[in-house]
Amino acid sequence: MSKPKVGFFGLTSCAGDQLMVLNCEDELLKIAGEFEICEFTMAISGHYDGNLDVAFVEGIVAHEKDLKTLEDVRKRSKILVAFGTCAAYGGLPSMEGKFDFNASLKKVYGEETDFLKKLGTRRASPIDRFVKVDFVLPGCPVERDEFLITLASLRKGTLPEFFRRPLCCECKEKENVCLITEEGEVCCGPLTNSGCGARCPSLGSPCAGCRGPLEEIHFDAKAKVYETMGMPLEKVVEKMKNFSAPAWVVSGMEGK
Amino acid sequence: MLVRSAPPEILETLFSRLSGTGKVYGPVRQGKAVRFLPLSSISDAELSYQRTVLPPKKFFLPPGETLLTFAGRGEWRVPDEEDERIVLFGLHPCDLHGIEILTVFMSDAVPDSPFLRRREKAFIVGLSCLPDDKCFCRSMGCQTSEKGFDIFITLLGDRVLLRAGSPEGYRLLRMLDGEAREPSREDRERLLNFHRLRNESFTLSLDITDLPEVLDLEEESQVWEELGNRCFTCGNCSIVCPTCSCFNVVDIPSFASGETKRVRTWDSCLFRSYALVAGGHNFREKRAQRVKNRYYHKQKGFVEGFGKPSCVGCGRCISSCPAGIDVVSVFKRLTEAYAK
Amino acid sequence: MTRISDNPYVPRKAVLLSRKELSPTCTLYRFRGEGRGPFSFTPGQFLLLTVPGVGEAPFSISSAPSEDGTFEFCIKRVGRVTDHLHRSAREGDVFGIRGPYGRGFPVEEMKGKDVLFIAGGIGYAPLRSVLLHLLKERESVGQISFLYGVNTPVELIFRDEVREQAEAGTVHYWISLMEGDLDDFPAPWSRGLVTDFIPRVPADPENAIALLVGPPVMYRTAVEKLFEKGFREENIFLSLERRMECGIGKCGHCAIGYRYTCVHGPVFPYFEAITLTEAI
Amino acid sequence: MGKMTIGHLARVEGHGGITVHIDGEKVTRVDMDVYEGSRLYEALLVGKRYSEVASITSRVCGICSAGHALCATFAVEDAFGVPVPPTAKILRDLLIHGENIESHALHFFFLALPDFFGKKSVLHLQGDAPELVSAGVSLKKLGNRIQEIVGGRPVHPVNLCPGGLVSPPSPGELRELLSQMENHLDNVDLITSEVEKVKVPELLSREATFVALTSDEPDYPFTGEKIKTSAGEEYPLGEFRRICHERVVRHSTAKQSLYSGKPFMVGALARIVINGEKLGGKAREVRERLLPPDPSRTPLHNNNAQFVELVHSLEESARLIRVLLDSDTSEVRSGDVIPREGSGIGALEVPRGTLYHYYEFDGEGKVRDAEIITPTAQNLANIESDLTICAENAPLENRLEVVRRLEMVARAYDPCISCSVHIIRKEERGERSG
Ligand SMILES: Cc1cc2nc3c(=O)[nH]c(=O)nc-3n(C[C@H](O)[C@H](O)[C@H](O)COP(=O)(O)OP(=O)(O)OC[C@H]3O[C@@H](n4cnc5c(N)ncnc54)[C@H](O)[C@@H]3O)c2cc1C
Ligand code: SF4
Ligand code: SF4
Ligand code: SF4
Repeated sequence: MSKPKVGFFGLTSCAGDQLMVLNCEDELLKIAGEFEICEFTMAISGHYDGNLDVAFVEGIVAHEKDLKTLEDVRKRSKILVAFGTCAAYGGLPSMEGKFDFNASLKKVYGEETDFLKKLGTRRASPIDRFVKVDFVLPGCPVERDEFLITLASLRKGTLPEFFRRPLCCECKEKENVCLITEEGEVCCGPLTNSGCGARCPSLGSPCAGCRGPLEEIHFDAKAKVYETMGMPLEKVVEKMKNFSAPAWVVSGMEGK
Repeated sequence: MLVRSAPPEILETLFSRLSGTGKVYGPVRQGKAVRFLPLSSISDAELSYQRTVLPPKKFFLPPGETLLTFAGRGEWRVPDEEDERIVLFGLHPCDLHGIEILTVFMSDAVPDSPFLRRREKAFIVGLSCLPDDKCFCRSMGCQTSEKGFDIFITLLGDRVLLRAGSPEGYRLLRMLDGEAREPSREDRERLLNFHRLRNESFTLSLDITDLPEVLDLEEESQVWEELGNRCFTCGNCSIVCPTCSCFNVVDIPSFASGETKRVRTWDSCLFRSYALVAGGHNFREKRAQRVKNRYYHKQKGFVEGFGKPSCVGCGRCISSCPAGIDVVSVFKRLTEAYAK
Repeated sequence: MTRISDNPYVPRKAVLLSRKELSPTCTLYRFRGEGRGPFSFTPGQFLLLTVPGVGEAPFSISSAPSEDGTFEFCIKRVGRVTDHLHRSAREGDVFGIRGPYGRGFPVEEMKGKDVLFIAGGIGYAPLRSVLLHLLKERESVGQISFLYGVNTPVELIFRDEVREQAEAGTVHYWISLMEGDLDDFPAPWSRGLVTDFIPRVPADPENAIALLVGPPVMYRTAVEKLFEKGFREENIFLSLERRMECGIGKCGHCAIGYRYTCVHGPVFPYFEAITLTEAI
Repeated sequence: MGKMTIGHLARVEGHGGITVHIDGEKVTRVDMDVYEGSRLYEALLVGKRYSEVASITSRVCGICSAGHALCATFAVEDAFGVPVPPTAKILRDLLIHGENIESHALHFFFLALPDFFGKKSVLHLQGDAPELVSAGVSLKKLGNRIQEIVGGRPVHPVNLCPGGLVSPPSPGELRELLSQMENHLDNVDLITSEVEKVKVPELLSREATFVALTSDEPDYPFTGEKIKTSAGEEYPLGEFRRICHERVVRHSTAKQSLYSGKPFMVGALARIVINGEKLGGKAREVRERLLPPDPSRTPLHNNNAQFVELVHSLEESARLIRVLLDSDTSEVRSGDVIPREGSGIGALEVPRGTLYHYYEFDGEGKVRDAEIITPTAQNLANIESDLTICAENAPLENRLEVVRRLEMVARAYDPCISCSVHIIRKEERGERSG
């Protein structure tokens, strides 16, 4: 089998997920040996126009240039991976703040925002709004282990299988007492994709939802919970929206 | 005689004997959580704990257990077994019942040998307890244990009763003869008082006599719909349940070694993916169906298959449900209509 | 305490002998199991097939029991494991198998009776095992009727076998299609649902057994029509498909009530099936 | 009027390019183009609770995420007067050093070093400089490990909270770190000799102004109560806007910072120019070996300045861990935080220079206004002026050489474009290849 051709692409982002690739210090040379890294501007000079087996795309679409890159990469790639929570669910930049997009542009740039319009600056969006996504690797940033498992699977010619449970399962497997029932904190665990090993609740702070919503919650977000005993769902959703507002808009939970 | 009475100091002797035979685990308090963790001395253990976050099933059905490792093409092997025996110290009766239920289930039809091998290797020391507001083991007939332990310890203030439940436990008790003696009349009275106090301390109870029949008739009850709307389906209740043993199996390749591990991970029938099959058909698409399934399986299905419910009343699912759902009030609502 | 037998999670080896494309999505794989004595099974039983390093999935055995340790699977491409099989499996490759597991079809009970097969789509695969088994001693049973429904003509798998059997007159086929035509085929066919044929099939309901494998929706209509025809609950058998992770009644996924499809099924007499909540 | 463009700067964080404007034979101006999309963090923050500010702003940048999270936390603590237990202060310092080690190792070995060997990336460098590559990889790993143990994750820490840390690392974890640090320190002389062999090219020489935080304490500071310039002026933190006076440049809407109307430089080199006398131990020796007595004339010295700081951070974090191991580290969080109306400033020397966070809160602790000034935003004007000088001295007929030189200069600043563009955007001009 020839080496799979891969590319790492950053749209508008914090580059944290691309950094996680470089953070695989022990495996870096092996990665370069087993894959042909065709493009990775953050770490390697040069640009590549050819076809790819796999493209890892980080970040959100925040202006026309992002969109052009995304569409171009999609055309050239067999498998397109939404790399990180921003690409997959919108992430923090597409957070639903109490703000009006145009007013915010004015606040930051002053009155002359015409040039932004000319550039096609747009409200930040996850990439599945524009192109087909073959696989989602969530996380803000992605977990190093999951990234390496993904590479190992790709090397075998398949996509990996991650068993996505609610984060609570990992929290309980770490034997934490529940922060909702014991501390009355707003924890996103019940609605969030597992895979981080419950980093936050294991330290003692509630999950912020950085790995995005579970598939089911996406489509079936009508669960209501006892307000007296537990946590009203709306409060949790409001917090979830920091990292995945666009996903909630689709599921009909916006404005709640 | 299978029962001995001794002063509390005997626990230290017992502990040092046990630690000579294997690694000892017991209840350890860490902040608000109590967990079964390795003990280096008896003073590490919290003997008056209520409930651990995870039940002792984690020792026999570890979360994320590697079943197989695939090396090259067409080569695979079972992971090496840990030879060391383990001693589980301080398990409450509900947890002893939980282990028994799992053992019966895992032995049925095709036995689950990884589970059973670990179970066979464990030496179990039970410990008496008093209920809190989430315990309803008495309603499930699990407030005392007749089997499933090697030694059972009942704490009676300045005396301790030790009871043997296996030949090995019996041999160990005999070795302690220097410090222990036959229970006295006073010991018996204390035990009686303890039982009385325990039985009076339950604030939660549930009459399960007619439950399977009631469940047969209440499949369409509004209760399930309401629960479905309230439940996060986060799976907490299944993960912490001493008798929930469902698992999912995934093959996880390692980039560094090139090997692939076949891992079983704790699963829950509350998850949408649980009954999803190829072609996208889901046998329990709705939350309400899934919530109902969990209750039916425990209180009806298991009764039909194994003669008793697979709930021991430990209260863990009540204490860890972020939506504040509790089994007892669910069943009360269902049975109330019939009680009147 | 129970005696602990060998670790049931360890597959034994099976070598792929050949593969043959049956339709754009289905392929027939022929394997030989290695080691651990003879390989016997009842039609309707299944095996768990491991693609090393990729995953494991349950498949019904599609061939008749034989002495030589070989067996066949007819596999539809739907996800990771099946995808990998379709793309990468080559003759001589080593796979893992566990089983055979579960309860198969009551082949002994069929002796001297008419047998009515009803298959929807890939449901033909497990029924083929029963059929080929019965055809080995054709005289042991009465009339064999086979109602076989697919969506489009290309999905008609084992077409050559079906044609041969139909031409020889050993099996009476009725084929239904949702769309398309079957030109020049030696068996009656029509557009519509496979269950539409049931009233027309010549079978003596007093002395017949009906075997059903197909999607859940098919079962409901089929059973109703069989009743109308006079079939009794105890003579209708169907195979239930559930998600399975272990095959031995432990993982819980296939449980319906207290029954585990992998242990107590996948083949259930109709009466047992209706007592299982959500079964069909 | 001609123009030479570098479409997409490789081996820097974020999306940026360079445009050289040429009139006949003469370079008229060089622009550092930034075409990262806007993420409007300052606007997003409005209405968010104080407890969320750190985890939100850490996402401004993946590489200095710990710095943003800490700086935001400082600002919250400043606004509400939250005390921080001494152990938490030490642990936070350790986190700063962890980030410094990781980020400097990333830039020095992975991003900048390939230039000096004419290679595309660190992966292509293995044959030329195996010792440097392996030292870089393992130092970077150590930096990440420190951030993971103290911050809970190598990128975007989860263990910080106003009033301290959520949970202390275990002594076992600290010991693990210490032994790794000691191994690296044993190796420093050897690696320094390798670094010494890499010659710093003379691409430009100029005078520049440097700015860094400083403090009256004797230690080499990453936090401090004053802002100091290389001209000797000092300002209290509250006057950060006098330094970072942002203006809109005519050719671009990117906001650039000027001090007294002139560009200035922040970062490792600036810190060494201003506080270098405070370096001690091995770092002092390494500084003497790798940097001229006055390293201020070219930004290319910033690379070696980073290496010097890397050594300093190694020594310091080993010292801090020894202190932690000798004391009771259980108390890492002060009591409840009581929000009140008001404002707070956080200032911190992150790997690329001084970072400022400023927030105004309402009575419930919700953000009313926010301002974040990142090091790269401060450096942009200086980068452009250095690029101009560099281009003026470059052989314009040799495009490859010009590009190589300009990239080296820009890269020496270790620009973090995502950071700079959480707010700014520069107009895209003309055709661009990348
Ligand atoms: C008793 C039995 C006999 C079967 N016989 C055949 C057969 O003869 N031919 C054939 O083509 N298929 C058969 N199947 C179905 C086959 O097992 C699934 O198509 C297969 O598991 C899909 O695996 P995958 O990895 O390719 O798909 P996946 O990528 O795992 O998933 C595709 C879909 O299948 C579901 N799924 C996952 N695991 C299972 C599982 N173990 N069982 C059922 N669904 C699952 C997933 O939820 C998903 O919706 C049988 C299933 C059972 C239970
Ligand atoms: S703390 Fe959060 S993640 Fe953990 S069990 Fe409670 S709700 Fe779930
Ligand atoms: S616990 Fe939640 S917020 Fe924390 S890392 Fe995991 S998914 Fe992200
Ligand atoms: S169902 Fe709840 S109370 Fe019953 S055994 Fe399980 S966790 Fe305990």
